[in-house]
Amino acid sequence: MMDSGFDRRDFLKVMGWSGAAVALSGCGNTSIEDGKETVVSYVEAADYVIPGIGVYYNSSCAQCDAGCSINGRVREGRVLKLEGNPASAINRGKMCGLGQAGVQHHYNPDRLREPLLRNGDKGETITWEKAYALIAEKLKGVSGEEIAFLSGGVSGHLKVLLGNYLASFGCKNHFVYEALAPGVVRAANKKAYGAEMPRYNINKAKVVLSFGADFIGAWVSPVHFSQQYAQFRKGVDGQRGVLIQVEPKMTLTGANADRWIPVRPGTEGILALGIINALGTATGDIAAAVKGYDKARVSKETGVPPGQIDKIAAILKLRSPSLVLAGGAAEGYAHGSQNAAAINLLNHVLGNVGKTVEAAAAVPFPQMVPAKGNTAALKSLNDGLAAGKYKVLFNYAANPVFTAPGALKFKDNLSKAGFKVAFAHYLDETALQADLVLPLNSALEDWGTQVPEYMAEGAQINILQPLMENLHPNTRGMGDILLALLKQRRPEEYKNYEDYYAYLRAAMLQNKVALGGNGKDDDSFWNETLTKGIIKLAGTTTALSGKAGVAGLKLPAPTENDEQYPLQLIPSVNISLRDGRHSNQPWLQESPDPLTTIVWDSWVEIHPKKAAELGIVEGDIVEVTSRTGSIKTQAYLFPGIHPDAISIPLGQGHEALGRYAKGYGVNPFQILDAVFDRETGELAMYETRVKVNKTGQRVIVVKDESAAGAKQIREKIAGRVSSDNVDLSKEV
Amino acid sequence: MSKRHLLALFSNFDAAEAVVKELRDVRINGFDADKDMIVKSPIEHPEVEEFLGYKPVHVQWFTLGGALMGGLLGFFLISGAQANFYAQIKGGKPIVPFPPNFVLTYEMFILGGVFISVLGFLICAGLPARRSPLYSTKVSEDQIGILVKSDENAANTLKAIFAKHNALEIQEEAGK
Amino acid sequence: MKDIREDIAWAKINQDVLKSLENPRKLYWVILFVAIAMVGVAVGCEIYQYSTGMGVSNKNNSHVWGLYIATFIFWIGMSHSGTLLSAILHLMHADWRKPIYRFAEAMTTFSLMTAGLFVAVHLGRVWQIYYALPYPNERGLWPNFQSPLLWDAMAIFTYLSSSIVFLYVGMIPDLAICRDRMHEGWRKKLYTLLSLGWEGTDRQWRNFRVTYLTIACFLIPLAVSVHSIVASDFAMSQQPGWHITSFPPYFVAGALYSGCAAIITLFIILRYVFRFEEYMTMGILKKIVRLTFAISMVWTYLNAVEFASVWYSHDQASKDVLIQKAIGTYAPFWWGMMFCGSVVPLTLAFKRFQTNIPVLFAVSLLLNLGMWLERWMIVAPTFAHGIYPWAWDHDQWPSFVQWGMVFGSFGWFTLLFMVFCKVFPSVSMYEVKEMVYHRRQETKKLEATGKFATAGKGAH
Amino acid sequence: MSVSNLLENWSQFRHYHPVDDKPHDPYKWAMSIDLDACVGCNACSVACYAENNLPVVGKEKYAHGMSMHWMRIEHYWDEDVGEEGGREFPDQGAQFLPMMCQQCEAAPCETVCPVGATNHTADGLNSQIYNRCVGSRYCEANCPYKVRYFNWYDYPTTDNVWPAEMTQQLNPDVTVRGKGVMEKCTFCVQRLSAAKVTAKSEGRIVHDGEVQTACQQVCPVGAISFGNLIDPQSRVHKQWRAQQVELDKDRQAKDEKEGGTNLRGYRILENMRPYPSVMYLERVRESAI
Repeated sequence: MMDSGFDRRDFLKVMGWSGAAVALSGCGNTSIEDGKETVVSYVEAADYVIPGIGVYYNSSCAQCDAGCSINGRVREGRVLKLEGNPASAINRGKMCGLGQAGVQHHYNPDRLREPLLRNGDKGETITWEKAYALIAEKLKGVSGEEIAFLSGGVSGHLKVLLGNYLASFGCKNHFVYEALAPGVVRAANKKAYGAEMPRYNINKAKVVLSFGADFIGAWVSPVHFSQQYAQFRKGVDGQRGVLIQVEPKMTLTGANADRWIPVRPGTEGILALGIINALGTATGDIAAAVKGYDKARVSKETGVPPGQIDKIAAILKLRSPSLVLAGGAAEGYAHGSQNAAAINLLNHVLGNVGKTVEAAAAVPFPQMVPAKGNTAALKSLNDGLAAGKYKVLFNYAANPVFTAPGALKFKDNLSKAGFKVAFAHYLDETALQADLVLPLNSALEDWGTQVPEYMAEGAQINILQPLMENLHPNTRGMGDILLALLKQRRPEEYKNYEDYYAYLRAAMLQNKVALGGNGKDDDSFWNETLTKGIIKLAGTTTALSGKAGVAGLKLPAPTENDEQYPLQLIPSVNISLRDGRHSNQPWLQESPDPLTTIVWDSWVEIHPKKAAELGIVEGDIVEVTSRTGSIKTQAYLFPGIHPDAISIPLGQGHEALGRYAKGYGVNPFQILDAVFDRETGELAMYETRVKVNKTGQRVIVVKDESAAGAKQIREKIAGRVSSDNVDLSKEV
Repeated sequence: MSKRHLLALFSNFDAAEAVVKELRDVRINGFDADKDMIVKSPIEHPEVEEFLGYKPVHVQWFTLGGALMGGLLGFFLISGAQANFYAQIKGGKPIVPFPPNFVLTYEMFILGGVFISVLGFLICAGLPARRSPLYSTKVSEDQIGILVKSDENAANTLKAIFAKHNALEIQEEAGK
Repeated sequence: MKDIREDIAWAKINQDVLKSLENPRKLYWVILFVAIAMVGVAVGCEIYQYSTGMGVSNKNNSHVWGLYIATFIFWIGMSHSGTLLSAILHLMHADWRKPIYRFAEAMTTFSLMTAGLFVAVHLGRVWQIYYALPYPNERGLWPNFQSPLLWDAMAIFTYLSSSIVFLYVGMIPDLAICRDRMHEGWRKKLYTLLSLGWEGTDRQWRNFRVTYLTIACFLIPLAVSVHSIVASDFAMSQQPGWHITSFPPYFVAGALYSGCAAIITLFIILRYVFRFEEYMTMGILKKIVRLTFAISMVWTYLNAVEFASVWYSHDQASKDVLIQKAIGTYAPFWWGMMFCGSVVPLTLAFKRFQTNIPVLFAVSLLLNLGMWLERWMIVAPTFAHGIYPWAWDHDQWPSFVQWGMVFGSFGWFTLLFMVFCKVFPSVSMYEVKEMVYHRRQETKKLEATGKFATAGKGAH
Repeated sequence: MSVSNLLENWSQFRHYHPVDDKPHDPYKWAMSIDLDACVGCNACSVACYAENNLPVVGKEKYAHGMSMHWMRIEHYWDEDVGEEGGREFPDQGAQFLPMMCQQCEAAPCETVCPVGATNHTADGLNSQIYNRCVGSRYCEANCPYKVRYFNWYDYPTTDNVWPAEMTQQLNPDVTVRGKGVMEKCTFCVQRLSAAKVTAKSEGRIVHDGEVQTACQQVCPVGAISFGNLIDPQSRVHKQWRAQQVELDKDRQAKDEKEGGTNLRGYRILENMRPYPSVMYLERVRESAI
């Protein structure tokens, strides 16, 4: 009798949901009742619409540059949820919170819908034809040097088109600017390994010694690294991998380390050399170079106790192969390159190169590989603007007005540009300065190809395909726009391509063989490609030049105390907000920062000891002042930070962008000093020194953490056990 | 032969008691002290019962019945409801758990008891009642009334008795 | 000092009491108006909360209950005094209860009616409240009889209906008096209807006595069960500070306590407003005061027992809650409760205060405040400092909506009570007569045995 | 009908669950979460928002503790960090703990609901019936884990929770909850039932990996495994067995052993006897460094 009851319930449930589907379409603009939507007969529905059934399409995530492949759930022609595409070697069916929020980027109520032309300080809606005409007109008689194109990281066919477009003016001013790209590390890697981004095999390492590389949180390709991390923890035959994190401010990776070492800011390189010295395995000029770095000195300069250095050296010696990573916290100094070099040197000494640091495969189409760039590029653009060099400035997928270090005064210089065109999803800070703003499709509406900068096994090209019809009729894909603009310049070459899709298809089919479509007819190859969402290629691997050089390796002694600005400012990268381009996605705003659980706001992390000195308690509104400027926000006492440093997360403090971002928190970019790495000229993010004053106001910090302050009390809630007392090999 | 009512009012219980005694003793035909005599008093007064002689009260039986009925009804309503075809485990407890059902049964027991005894009261006390032919508002104030019913011819003897015990007032039904 | 003069004429009793039903004085109207205004406030709050959502009462996901539940318990508690006076004392033949039990019973009824409202106000979807009623329906769905909340509902329903019946049955003879004394008009009709043709015949009295006794017998265990069930709302849960064995008796004691305190308050008010000095005498007041004192000490003891047993146990969570009560956010209120509940009543131990009206009035109000705080201190601290540290909240302070409802509930109670006093005799006339009569008999006996020189002069 | 039913099935109605009850058959959904793998990245939480139509309540309401995250990531510092004589820095990192409804076998929340809106289902879930809920909030008051979330406001009609465009993202398989009802993690019951219906139509039971919860599916480190505890083939079953954690015990035999075992499986607040369906694996701390 009970069973029958249960069956009935299951049945009812199912009924329930299809009911729910109807019910809920009532609470939105899709309601048939209020006539906002025309009734579609499913008798002759498009083949991808199966009423009540979710169908899945492969595409690629464009929320960051990691290049994860996604698998979008579509129902009744609406994309509902993004899941990972298991076929991708990068994310293997997994995703991060940021990627998930892609749908909220797509459905965002604050997205631009119409082309806008500046009229005084208002934007007036114009047609695309008019917009194109306007661009053409503005470009008339403008030489290549007077045109600048600022963009975020672009790759694939979009990059090709962009290149061709600029080439059509003979313009060389393509500035690629990714605010948080690891520019210095790339350069250092190039020197040390001969590759900007080698493949790191975290999963093969027995010990990972990371100098501020937040590879779990926000560094390069977090989802991929997280998966490797999981294997690394399981280890081979139960020999669990050990993670040591060296950084002044605890990142998510640091929080998961077996040992988190709060090194004095900027002395990472010294510690690295100290460890080489302690290892005592180095020979020749390396040994000579590190001779000076004995434990006493290193310990004194870095603040790491000698015993700790011994332990690290010991375990590195004992467990091989290991892997040493240089990340954000190491590179963000005027001597960042030196730090990174020293750290990479450690990899050589430990013989990891070739084992855990391997050559990554590259796609055989150099014109498609991602264009990289960092603040150095922005700086030169900024100088150009200051000098009033540019008559026309294009801006795509970058928001420098928000992310440029305050000291550059970018906003002021921007106004010196003649005619500013912004291709944008939102009316963000930079778009607000533009004269012409062109609304873009979201990544879920658009066609495209993507080449990830960080390649996992083999090389791959990601396909972007629309998961649904355009949400707003008047947005266009960047590809289509570039094509249209190219048609203005070179009508002959491009007249056959009616739109970007046509171009893309043709371009791919041209290289069918190279893309592994040998022997397949065009349609089946194309359909297969779209179905898979990924093209895997053997790729070309250039072996790493495993030369360990100490030439020109000079590490400055740690900065002595600055009386006026006693503290080091660490602009930390929040795992979901990153450089702030996604701050208008409510899921990200409301997903708590893992370490402080603060939501919807900015905060200053101060070590309790320092806070006690300054008489600051949680919730005090403090003013953080640098040479460049000052910002006010709430204080949060955080044990995971070096007492001589404070940290403010990036990504908040928007003055535009949208309802979920505007007016929340503060933007630390604004107070960053213009200090640059001596070698690469990239921004030294961690070199800004500040002082902190109480303002007297106090607020209640909005966080998920309770009054108990993240302590376990009484009952065992989150259990932990020493590695001596477990036997992972027995585990399933 | 037609009957008529007499109502006599007395100032205190002693007088009333004397009258009642006498009415019992004297043999008047057409008047039966047990049936035809009603004593009305402003207060609930045990002595009245004493000199009127024992009369049984049955309310408590209603009470008993009501309580038991309520209890049983309660238990089976609840257990039955718990055991209907949507029966689902809650908190790992049995689907028909005793402690809660006991509590509710207990409440229903009392509820039944109270309500049915009131019902019993109304029935036994014959309420709501039609007003008797003779009534004096004095009764609800401070005087004791004795209402008798007798044949025409007995009336006078009764009046005499009332008068003898110096009744404050004697009402009689208009003759027919 | 006598509880009442033996020589009050019965007729005078009728007059005096019935006077309280005549056209009210200005003061009455003032109080009534104030009461209505207070109710207005509560209604406003409820409308706001109903239309906007429970959120406006400012509770949160770990702190889900607030003043509504606390005040609910408070009113339930208050209702116990009526039963105490009319049922328990009746069984014990303490006849000094007679002049005052009527309004006490009325208090019982009305405070229950007030408490009931809080159940509704507290619900997130009050419009679905009928889901909690056990009625046969085509969906075959029933409420969950395992839930203490449902026991509450059942107990309160039983208690309310029983005490209304009790109040009414006990009032029938008086209604008859009213019927006889009233001039034509709606009142006359009403009383005629309600008195069911009562004429005080021997048969009616006989059955009346037995019935009244039986109901009284039922009411006592009922009253006890009601508040121990309310206690089990908490004691049955697993939360620290709630899961305590001594809760049921503790709640009952608290209930009687707040009830008695409330009786003193109303006693004094009625005595003044209706000029009932003859009936609500100092002698009686003194007795209630002593009773209250005794109960206050019982309550204090049970309080101590609770703390002691928690302290003695190994349940660290409960200990922490206790500590938090004493030193945490709620400390002021908790200590306030201790002061009002255990220290203030000590004044009642002094003879000269036992009859000092102003002092008693102030004290009784303080005691009630203390008992209200007690209920709040039972509900809130456990949420603020429960088992799971991550969910410890940041001191939820009740919003004006919650306060408004609490405030209004007092208006609602007053309103009901004032109306009652004008429509029904708030002193039981026939029982006062009995009381006077019996006292007179006693003195007579004493004279007979020659112990007394003084002779209580008969009324007639 | 009910009373006759009562008498017929008397013995059935007198079982205590899970201790003297027959195990769920054929399904008992359970989970195990490896805290050594979990990095606290919040992806699961966001996935839950996406799958289950959770409202974003906004800063002000969040400040009032009205957040609706069915899955919350808790983090804990070691007890001695920052204490007198303790360590100055949390140099062994933090401990992350994904906490959601533990789907207790003997859930404290179930008994207290006045209208029976929350029940124990045949496949071992702690179900919540939104349209039956009257919002007494007794369940949350009695939940040891405080993982139930109440709709303090009518979120579908609240500004900027679901603007017109965003309603199109809502999952049609999941109802959007209105004002005044309690809600909580369901183990993605919509997915489970869909899978069960498919399986039934094919005359088999759901096999391991056929159905995933949203949080499990997204977890980059694969810390979460979910499945049918009865199915000997399922990973969850194997894990529970390997860790010697038994569903119907309030204290595990292994914990009684002298010197303990090399196993790290445990359940939170087990001693309160809710018999949770989620097993956690302790985080490991390297002793060599």
